[in-house]
Amino acid sequence: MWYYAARRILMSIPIALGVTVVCYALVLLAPGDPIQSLLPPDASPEEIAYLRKVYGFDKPIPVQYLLWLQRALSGDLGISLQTNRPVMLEVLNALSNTFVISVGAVLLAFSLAFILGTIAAYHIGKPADRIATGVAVVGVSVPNYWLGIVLVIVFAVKLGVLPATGMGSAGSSSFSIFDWNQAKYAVLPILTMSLVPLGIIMRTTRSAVAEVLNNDFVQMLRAKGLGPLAVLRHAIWNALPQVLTVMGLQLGYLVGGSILIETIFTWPGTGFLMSKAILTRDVPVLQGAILVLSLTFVSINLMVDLLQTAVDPRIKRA
Amino acid sequence: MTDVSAFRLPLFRRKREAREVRGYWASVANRLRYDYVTLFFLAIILTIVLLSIFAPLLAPFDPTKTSMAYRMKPMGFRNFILGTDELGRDMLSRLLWGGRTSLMMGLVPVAAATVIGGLLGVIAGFRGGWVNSAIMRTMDVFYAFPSVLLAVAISGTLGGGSKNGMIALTLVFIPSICRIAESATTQVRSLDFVEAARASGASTLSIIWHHILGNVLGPVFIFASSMISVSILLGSGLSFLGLGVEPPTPDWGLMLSTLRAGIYVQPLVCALPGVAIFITSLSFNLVSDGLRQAMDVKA
Amino acid sequence: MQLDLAVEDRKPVTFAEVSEPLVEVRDLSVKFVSREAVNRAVNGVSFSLAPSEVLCIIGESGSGKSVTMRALMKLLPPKRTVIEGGMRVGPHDIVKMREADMRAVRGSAISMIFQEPMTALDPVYTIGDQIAETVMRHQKIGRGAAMERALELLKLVRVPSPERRLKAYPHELSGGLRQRAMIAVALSCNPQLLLADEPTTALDATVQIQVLVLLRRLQQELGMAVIFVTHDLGVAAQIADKVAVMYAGRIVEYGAVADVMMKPRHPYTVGMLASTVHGHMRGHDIDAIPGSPPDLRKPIVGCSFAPRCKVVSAVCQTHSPPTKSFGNGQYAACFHAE
Amino acid sequence: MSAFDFIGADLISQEEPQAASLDERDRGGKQQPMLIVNGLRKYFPIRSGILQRHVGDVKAVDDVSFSVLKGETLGIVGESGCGKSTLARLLMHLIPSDSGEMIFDGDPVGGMRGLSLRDLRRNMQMVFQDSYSSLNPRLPVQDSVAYGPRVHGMSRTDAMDLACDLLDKVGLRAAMFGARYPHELSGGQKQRVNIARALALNPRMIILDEAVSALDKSVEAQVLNLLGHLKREFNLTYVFISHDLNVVQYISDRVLVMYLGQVVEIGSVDAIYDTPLHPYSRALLDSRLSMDPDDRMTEPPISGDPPNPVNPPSGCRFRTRCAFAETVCAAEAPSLSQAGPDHFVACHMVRRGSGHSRLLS
Repeated sequence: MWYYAARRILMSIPIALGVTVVCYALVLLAPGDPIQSLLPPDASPEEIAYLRKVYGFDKPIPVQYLLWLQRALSGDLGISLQTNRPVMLEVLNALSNTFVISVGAVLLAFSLAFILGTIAAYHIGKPADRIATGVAVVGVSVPNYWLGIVLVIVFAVKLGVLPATGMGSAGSSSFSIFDWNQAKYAVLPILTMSLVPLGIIMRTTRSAVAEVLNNDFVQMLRAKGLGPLAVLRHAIWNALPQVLTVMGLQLGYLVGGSILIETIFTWPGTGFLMSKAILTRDVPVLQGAILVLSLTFVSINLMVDLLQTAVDPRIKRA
Repeated sequence: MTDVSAFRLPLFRRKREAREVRGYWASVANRLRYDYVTLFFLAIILTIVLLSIFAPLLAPFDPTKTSMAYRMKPMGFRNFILGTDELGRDMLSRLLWGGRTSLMMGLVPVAAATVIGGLLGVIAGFRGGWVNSAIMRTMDVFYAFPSVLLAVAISGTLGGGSKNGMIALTLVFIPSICRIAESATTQVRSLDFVEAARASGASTLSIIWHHILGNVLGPVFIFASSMISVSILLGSGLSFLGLGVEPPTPDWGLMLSTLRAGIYVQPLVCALPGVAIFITSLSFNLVSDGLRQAMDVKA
Repeated sequence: MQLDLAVEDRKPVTFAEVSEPLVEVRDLSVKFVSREAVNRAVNGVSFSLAPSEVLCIIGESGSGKSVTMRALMKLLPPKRTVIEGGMRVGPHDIVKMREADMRAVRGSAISMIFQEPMTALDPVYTIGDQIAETVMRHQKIGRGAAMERALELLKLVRVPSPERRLKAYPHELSGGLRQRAMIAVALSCNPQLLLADEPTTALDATVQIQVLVLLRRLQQELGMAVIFVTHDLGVAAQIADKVAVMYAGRIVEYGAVADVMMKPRHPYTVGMLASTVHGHMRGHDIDAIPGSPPDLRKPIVGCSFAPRCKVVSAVCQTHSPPTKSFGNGQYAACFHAE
Repeated sequence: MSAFDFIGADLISQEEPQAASLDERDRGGKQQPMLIVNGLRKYFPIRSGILQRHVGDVKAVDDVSFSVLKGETLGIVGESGCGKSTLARLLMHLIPSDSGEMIFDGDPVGGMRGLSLRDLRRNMQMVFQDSYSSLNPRLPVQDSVAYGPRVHGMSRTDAMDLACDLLDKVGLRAAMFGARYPHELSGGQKQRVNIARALALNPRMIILDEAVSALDKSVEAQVLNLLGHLKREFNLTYVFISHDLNVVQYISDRVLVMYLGQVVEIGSVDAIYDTPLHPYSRALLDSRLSMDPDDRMTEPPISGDPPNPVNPPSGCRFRTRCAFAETVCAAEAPSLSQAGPDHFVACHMVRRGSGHSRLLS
């Protein structure tokens, strides 16, 4: 197992490197001179020439990439054009806010989806299954940015029980999920966000558990006199590796793909940051956020893979 | 090299009886015939497609004609059956026209990605070795981006516009479709009938054409069909962020975004584009599910 | 509760008890109903089995032999299956039993082993866990005691270095050891009846005979009744006391193993024996039964074997054959058997 | 190597060659074996560890030499994991061998001047075990049969007519079954299609890899009869791979016994079945089930499963299960030695002066 784990960690290094290449290439592909995007439009030619030299833009592209990578690895992602603050600081600050709602959504979606999916798999073809699959299909079909608006109309505008947008007075520095006055700002974003992973994980759980229940050994378990719950326990342990993979992907999607939800709820996370950066064409922030988020995604997948080895004996002893 | 005379040639030409047995696709169609849910949503998709195609004929008003006097009117106001938007444009006309762009955003990237990703996947799966590694590791890098992030990143740096949006979405879908095609090909490649084809001396291209494609197309097609709804949602999402279709072109995602300010005035009217996206994406999802079930042959 | 009693009540087999059969199946029929068709997998099967007797059900694929076994355990999917007729095992009326009561019987009074030990064991649980699970389920004992019992059972089925194998996962064992582990699961609660569904078919020849000898020995030591399903007449000759030959969902011939194998009465049994290959047939065609078994989704008029039969006559096409008795406990369902 | 030399020599000088009637495609003459295999070897590497280093090999086929005479059936028996199927795929060149050479009717296969792969496959075909994967599920079976000739340049209509002829020959009415898909056929019918497909290129030799193993007994008998008829009609040579000793005895002229990737015994069917010399062959034959209920086995002839081919035992690979194993068996691998006319055994007990205390033969 240790060999497998070490191998898996080594394998994610080239992927992470590839991710940095893509992030770097994005700026190259962007229309206009990259140096232009680093400077205010009214910069003088001397300033441009100076920066060109400092950032190494006069060198060949692979060298430029390596220089950029070197700076990125040391934590220097450049300076935001809008706030003039280091991009790293902005992104990390926003990331902690994103984690608040994505982890909340993850916990909600995962637990609900796993229970519903298992129930559906056990009662496949029966009303319980149809209802659960119906919820799942709606979950993956509904545009969640629209659902967010609808929820705001209902809970904030009509009922007035929950705040519509923002993070409350506390701000990101002292936000606590355990204080209702602050936590209530996270309720609607979390609800909206959890719907898609709920649908996807439920479907995966359902098909994975149903597939296991079709295996020969389930006949054997029943022949041993085990009841439905004991049989399900076996099925769940067998389906777990597959479900875990999808859960990991979904967690990554939530962290990396919260841009729409955060924009709607003006939640000051990475997505909101990127949304602002797009509007203002703040390329260093955009690039920095993408880099940090995709590397986070890579490491989440890595952790899930490692977790998987712990639950699957077929890998554990390999 | 080939000497046909070495074969035992048949003595007489025979007439083959009419096929009494259904082929694979015919039996899939037959199974779909009894799946009323799928048929119902297929009909909805057809309706949406037809409405979009004939939008120029059906739309009662010019979708881009603004009117300051008729801003944010409720449904049924004067001739505006579904009300008006924040610039006084007719909602019904805009929804009909918007279907065109939204469907384009759903279908074009998936189709393009299926061709490109499918081809790459089949090549990777069939050749194996370093070709496989080169293709699949590159895919892994793109797979290492959350799809929304990748779409936003690409169209964010390329700049907005529906063309860039579609390019971004295509790039987002290629890795996953490529993976499906690769794993299906790898699976089929090791089956006995492919070995038998190789044992009869067939060339690589002939084996791929006659024996691999037919068996890989199914899973790829099913997966791609399930991506259409994702593509519609993502495409509308990009427009919603101002990265997709540019105003004043009507598009459901964009409409949703510009109408956001109006939710306190006319919540129902403002929800309409979302409803349209939801119904379309739901229909594609359910039809894709139905297709998956119908194509699941148990031999 | 009732079940635990049944197990404890078991006395050593005496002559008097032999006259009271352990298993009685009367006119069992099993239909699988789907939207497209009704598949009559079993059509009126009757047999009985004394305690500590071994019955081999012989038949080819689709003859209904496995379905009969699964019906005895009520393992068939209840929604799509229609079971008619009577089944009794010991004091239990299987047909009338509720699912909850049936669960208490499965694995304790009646247990089952399957063909493919690779797929019949749960891949993510250790062998020890899977044996102990059954013991804990039926004997209400703790995990420690159950594990001890599991070790005992692995010794019983002669698994070498059992302590180590207890902690092994199925994929870490060879085919023969996996099959022994499955037998250990089945024997864990001292069943009165063991159902074996082609347990040696997937094994290599040298391993198959080891498992057969083991099963035979365990059956005699533990005094349990066994219903053994196989398509291999050689396996039946090795292990059976009684033999039932099934064709198209019916028992076409029944009797003591020596009688059926040495003096078969039904043309199908005769054909099966003739088409079983031996070396001394070299250079000659095998006397194979022509054609293939009937489609059980279509109604069958007359004898189901008639289209492939050598001694077929007009009456076979129109009437169901009667069951003829030959005095020595041998029966055959054929107009022309003698 | 050395074994091969005298096997070949002995077979060629045989008094009554098995080769049947004249065949215009015959190149090497009646005495030339159809196929000579010399020192064939295939290891599948096992990689493990962080860098996937090569840590060992599955020695699937390890230095196998034999020849197949014209018109005969060579049976290959052995248990699962002994390398039978790998051997079949090596013979068909479906997987590359690590070393070894093949001579088909006098022509070496491969190399600059040798027989091309395409020509080899015209002359040598294979029937796979009936399974869901043996036929393309998306093609009607007549197209599957016609595919080979089409590949070799036959026109579509000719290939289809040939396919229908062949389907009739193997006992499937082409008009009724030709247009069907594999899932609409029974196991026996599919296997007939597989045989028809192998015949479509008019080969001289067919490798049958567990071709009847998955079939019901009554169907197995039908297919075995069919194979006999086809062999006579088309003047075929068979390599028949099976784990079923009774079937091999019925169909084979000569038999090769494999254990863990190596040949342990090879000889005429009578020599192997009447006087098996290798302890493994004897155990295998003793494991056959008697059809007589009064003749029951009380002790299995051999205990344990075949060991894993990853790290086979040193010396003689069978010694861990052999009742006669001595120190020499662990120290030295026995080579094939002649034990009778057309009978070769790889066991120290057969060779005089091997260092083993017993001597058989």
